[in-house]
Amino acid sequence: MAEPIDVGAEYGSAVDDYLTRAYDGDRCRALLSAGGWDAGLAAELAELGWHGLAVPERHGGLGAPLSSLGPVFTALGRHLAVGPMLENTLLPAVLHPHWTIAPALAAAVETGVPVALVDPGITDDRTADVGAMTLHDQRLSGAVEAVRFAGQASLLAVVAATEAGEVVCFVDPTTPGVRIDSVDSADPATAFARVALDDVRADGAAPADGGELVARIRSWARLLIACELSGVADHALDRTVTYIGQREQFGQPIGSFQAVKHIAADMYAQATGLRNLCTASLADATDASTADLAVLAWTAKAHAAEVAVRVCEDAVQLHGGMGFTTESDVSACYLRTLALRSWYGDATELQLRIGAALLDRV
Amino acid sequence: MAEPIDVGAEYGSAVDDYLTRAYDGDRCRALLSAGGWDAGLAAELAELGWHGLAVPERHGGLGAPLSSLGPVFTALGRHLAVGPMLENTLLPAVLHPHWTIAPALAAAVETGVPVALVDPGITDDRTADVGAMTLHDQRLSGAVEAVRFAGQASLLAVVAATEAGEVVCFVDPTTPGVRIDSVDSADPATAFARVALDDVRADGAAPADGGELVARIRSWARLLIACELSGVADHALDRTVTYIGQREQFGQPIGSFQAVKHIAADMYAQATGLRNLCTASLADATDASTADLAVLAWTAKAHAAEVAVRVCEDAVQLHGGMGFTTESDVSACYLRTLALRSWYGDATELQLRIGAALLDRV
Amino acid sequence: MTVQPPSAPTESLDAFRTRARAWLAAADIPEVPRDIDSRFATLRQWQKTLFEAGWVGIAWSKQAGGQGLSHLHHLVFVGELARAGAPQPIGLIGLEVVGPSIDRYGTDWQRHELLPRLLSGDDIWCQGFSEPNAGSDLASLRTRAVADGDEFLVSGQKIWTSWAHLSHWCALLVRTDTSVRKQAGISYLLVDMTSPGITTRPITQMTGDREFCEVFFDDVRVPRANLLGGVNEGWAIATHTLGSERAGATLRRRVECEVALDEALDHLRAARGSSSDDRATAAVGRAHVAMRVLDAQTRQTTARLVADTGPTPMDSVDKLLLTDVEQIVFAEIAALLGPLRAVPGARARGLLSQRWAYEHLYSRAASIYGGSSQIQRTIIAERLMGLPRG
Amino acid sequence: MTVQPPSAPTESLDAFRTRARAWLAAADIPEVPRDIDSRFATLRQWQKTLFEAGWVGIAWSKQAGGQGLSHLHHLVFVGELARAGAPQPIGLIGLEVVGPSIDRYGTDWQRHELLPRLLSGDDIWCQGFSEPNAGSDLASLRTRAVADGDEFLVSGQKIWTSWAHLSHWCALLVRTDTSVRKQAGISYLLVDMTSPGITTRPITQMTGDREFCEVFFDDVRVPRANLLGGVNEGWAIATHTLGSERAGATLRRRVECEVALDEALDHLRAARGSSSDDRATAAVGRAHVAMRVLDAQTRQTTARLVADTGPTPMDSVDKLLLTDVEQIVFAEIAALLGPLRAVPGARARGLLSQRWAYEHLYSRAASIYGGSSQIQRTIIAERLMGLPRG
Repeated sequence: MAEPIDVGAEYGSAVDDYLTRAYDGDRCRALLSAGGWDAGLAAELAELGWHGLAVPERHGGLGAPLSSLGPVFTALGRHLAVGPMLENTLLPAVLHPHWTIAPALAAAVETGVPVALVDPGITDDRTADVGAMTLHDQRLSGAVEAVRFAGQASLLAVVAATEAGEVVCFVDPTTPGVRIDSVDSADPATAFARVALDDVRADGAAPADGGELVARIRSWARLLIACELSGVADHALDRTVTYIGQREQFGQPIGSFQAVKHIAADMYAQATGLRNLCTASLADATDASTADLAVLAWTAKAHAAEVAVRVCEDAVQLHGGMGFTTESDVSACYLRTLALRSWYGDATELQLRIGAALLDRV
Repeated sequence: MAEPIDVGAEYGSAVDDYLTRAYDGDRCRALLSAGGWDAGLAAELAELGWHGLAVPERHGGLGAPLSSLGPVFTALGRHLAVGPMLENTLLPAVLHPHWTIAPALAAAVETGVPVALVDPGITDDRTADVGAMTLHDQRLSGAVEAVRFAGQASLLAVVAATEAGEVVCFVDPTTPGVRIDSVDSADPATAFARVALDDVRADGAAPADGGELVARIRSWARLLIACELSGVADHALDRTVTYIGQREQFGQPIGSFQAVKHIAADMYAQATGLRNLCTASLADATDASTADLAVLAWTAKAHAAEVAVRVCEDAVQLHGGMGFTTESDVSACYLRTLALRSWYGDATELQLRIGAALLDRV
Repeated sequence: MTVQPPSAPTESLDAFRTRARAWLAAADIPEVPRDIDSRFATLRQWQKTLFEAGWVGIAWSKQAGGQGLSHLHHLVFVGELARAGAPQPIGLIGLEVVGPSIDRYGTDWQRHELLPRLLSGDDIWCQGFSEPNAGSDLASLRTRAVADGDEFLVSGQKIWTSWAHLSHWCALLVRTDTSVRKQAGISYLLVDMTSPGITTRPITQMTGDREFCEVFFDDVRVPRANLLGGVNEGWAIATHTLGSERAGATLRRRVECEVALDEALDHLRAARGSSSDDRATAAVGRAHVAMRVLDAQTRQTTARLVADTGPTPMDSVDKLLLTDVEQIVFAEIAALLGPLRAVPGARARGLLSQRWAYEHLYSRAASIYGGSSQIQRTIIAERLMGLPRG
Repeated sequence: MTVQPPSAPTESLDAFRTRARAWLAAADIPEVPRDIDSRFATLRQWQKTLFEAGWVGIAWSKQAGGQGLSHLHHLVFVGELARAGAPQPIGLIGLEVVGPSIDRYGTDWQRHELLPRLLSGDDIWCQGFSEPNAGSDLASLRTRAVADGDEFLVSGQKIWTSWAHLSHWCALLVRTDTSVRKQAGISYLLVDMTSPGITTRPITQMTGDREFCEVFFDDVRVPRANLLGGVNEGWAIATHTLGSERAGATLRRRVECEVALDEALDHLRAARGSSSDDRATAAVGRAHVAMRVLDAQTRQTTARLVADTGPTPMDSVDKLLLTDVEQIVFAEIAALLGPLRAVPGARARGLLSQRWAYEHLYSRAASIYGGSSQIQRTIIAERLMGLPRG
């Protein structure tokens, strides 16, 4: 059992403080209905240096471990922050050996213009619906239906299948044969596009370490999304506690009714359990093997998907009709949660992977 | 949509009245801890003529439709009745074309000495654990780990696999090569045995209509068990309403606490929904094709398995420590429910069958 | 399309169904636009079409302008509309809540003046019952009406009033006496929405819908002739009608859910091809079980409606089970969208993302509107189970 | 087996674990009989063996007869016992509830007379707190003690007293003042179970266990020297100790669940062979997620125990999550028994039916004992979330 250290808590508080000051309220609400992308905010966060947290010092970053991004994502979730934070913090940090062939990775850190991850592996379940991408003779072909921030990206990091497994390749979005179509989004904090590549030349990673690298990106994406979901659940919980303490029915605050109290107490317990799971998973992730990291990440993401949805549903319920309108924060929390729930797998999908991994061990 | 007729309600009330008078209380409690079988009770119920309800009039029965057994099983569940009612009512009624080759079917109706159904098909899930039975050249071989009332039976109705599908055969339990070992039971209302057949000559049904007959037996077993579970859930609910109306904590009946009230109200709604589902399923079952009957039965059993367990768990919870002892009826309800839940499939198993049947339809 | 003669009152359900099906097969069923103003206009026109063909007010008496058939005939038509993929008439509040109240409690003038246009869709009605500070505790409403000669002067605020900004009339509950028990001081006014002093503000739901509104009343003058029933009799009128309407609403929603699930099954079957998909299989199994529970439960509802038992606490059991079922069904289907739920235009397993995400979100409101699940549980515990009031 | 010398107080956790593991590997770990009398005798002997080897009272001070190590050392040993398949010492009520109270609030005589035999297992203690009419409302207890010279005369009834019929001593809460607030009139007596007037009746649980008893007190004479703390100070003592013990109990239960799940996994792996079994796979996935949640949660519990924060309402969050987790884990595993659950001696998927049915049933009690889930939710809502008292 790893010691319960609170990785990156300091970074988390800094992000929390900044967003409380500069983002909460009208700005947040405006951006949540603006399509999930705001160039101004992206540039502003880059300016603050947040994207360099886990980038090695030799590349001008702070060299913190990836796990220190966890509390940052929890804070982002708690403030319902809009934009490509996963793309701007995780990808540059994980892909730093490839900065020379893909300078846009460095630029993302500096400018906030994202690198989009074109990954058909956002689910293992009915992958045919999501699309496929293949690499032959250094040329990429295929399409992915849902790519976060591809319409805004200066670079595509493409996960493609080869005969030797999956690899990450880089593609300049202006290359001929690349087609990026922005599509509507049901996630108030994310912009999406469809990306199709038609025999496009790829720059990129050697297939040798490809599988390892792809697994690492996906595992960390799962861990950070779990943290973000934990933050969203916290936010929904906070708003609910405030609301039921004030809102009166039958002459008393609804939070004094036992049935309401018990629903709220379950939300509290569940949100606390998720927060602690995220903290523990981050602590254990740092030294974990690729296989162990995968199980840790599946576990955290599976639980986050389930708990955040449940907490948000209770939050909406306890807000009554108001919770169902866009005028309450909890509705945005719920929409955000529903979008993130299945991104890189929901509970049902990931539990099967966990079970299979555990039952195969001897 | 079939009309909401209350099939066999009269029979159900008669059984209900009799058991209230002659069975409830000490006798019920004593039998629930006596291994699930009581020769006296079996003979007594036979004497009352209940087993002949759905037996054709030409065989001395009342010739009522099988669906009229539904309310009878609901009443049996409501009184936690012990013994081989499924064996003594359903099998003689369904297998009446074979009464001549298996006179014990008629005897079961008269005496209450049961015909045991040796069926490896009590689950489709990991059937290897349950056992298997095959028929070659009219000879049976195999074993089934859990057979209700085989230790008490005067006849075994064996479901066996042939190359042409499944058939029902009859075996006299005293035939050489038949081995019946009584085993412990976790079901307070049922006795179990392990049955092994070693190259035993079978009397029995022609393979031609075998599959149809086996499907019919299993479907009706599922429907009647669903009804019985509905009755058990009703009983657990009744006891709980009484208990929480009387039991005081903090100076008032616990049923006046909103959190308790809301749990109880959910139990009420769920038990009501299950009762209505059973009634509707019985009404629809009478004229249904074999395929439709199967889906009806899977559906009723799947829901009954889930609802009865949930209602009993809430009943135990609202009884506090007392619900966890054998001194409360709700603990017997729960144990009975847990035993019946997976008999011929629990919700998880049956939902998959339902889904597959629906998705295969064109 | 020609107006059909109203059928004989003894028309059998089967004959009625056949006639409805034939009419719908030939009808020009409108596409429902997303834009709210065009949607309203289209649906209002559709109500007019239905009315002219004799399909509105099916269970209303002929005297009141209806078809004089039974509730079962009405339900058959609701089902046929849903199965034909046709929208329900938009004036449901008028047809199922306000109209029956006017018919039962109204003056001759009110009935003759208001009901024909309510049926035809010329007048669309909205319902001004809920208030921001009186959610589940409806009777604590504060919108006040003060008698002033032949008029009432109305001031206050309503919420969750659907289509208020486009409606012609509003059924409004107001407080006319503050000195008595809260239920005893409420009156029921029929308010012309063009009266000076009324402003409306649509509220956006998380589904994207904008038909619910806040309505502000600022010294609005309402003629005394527009009082329904007597002064301070509004609560009894409102609860009677709300109760009666519940069974119909449950049955309508059942049909909608059934039709939607059938449609999802069609998409899943078409997309599945020959490959196995255990997740979809299990989801369909769970959804089917839930739907059968609702089917079974609503047979009792129908029986009560036919027997005209009036509102009973069993309605709360219906509501709780209906809520359960629709939340299970649409959660199961929507979960099959996987990550493509985030992209409304995508299809997963043949299911169009935005369609099923919408149904799922909408189902979440079921445990809130029309009396929250918490309220229903209290009613069941106290009125059906006899548990002591807390 | 020789008694090992007590280790230095600074022994590292790793060294301690190594020493414990080595001792356990060589120890003669008893089979636990099903018969309740033999079970008690066997487990009592096992406590004596553990005590003599220096493994009892690990975190107790040396003055009190313990090993003077930390709570973490104690937890390590709890874990090693579980992993070795060895039972915990039977005198847990004495070691974790009564002993610490005597150590803190007792007279010299009480400490010297009672603690050594409590540690060694010579005396097994039971806890007489709950009463039939005071479940969740523990403070409303009615068992009365009336001073009579140098003695108290005790009459009343207790329930859920584990091993009462075989125990030597009972920690008894009694009412000594009926004129004050219910919590303020309670005293804590140390009662010799051989005193005349005590009768016990075991209650059978649905698991088949019979270690819980009803205990009847009929004018039982208890010397005044057996009063723990002052008259009417019993509530404070009891709640302090109950609170402190909770964290330890949570951590012990976590280890038990973990070990059980690992064992189930071993059986499933062995039985599965090469065939796929999606149902078992999904169940294992769900159980693993739940267990990781508990692991993460109890890291906080451990931190609080090390920091010696004392009882906090966070214990209620632990309790609720622990309950959730054990109910999920054992429900998932037990569901894999299928119809063979009804036959205790059968194996399904390699899992012995009676073993996993027992674990599942036992997990259902988790939401009842030690403060029901309903009580925990009220504590969380009022004391952690600041919601108004109802």
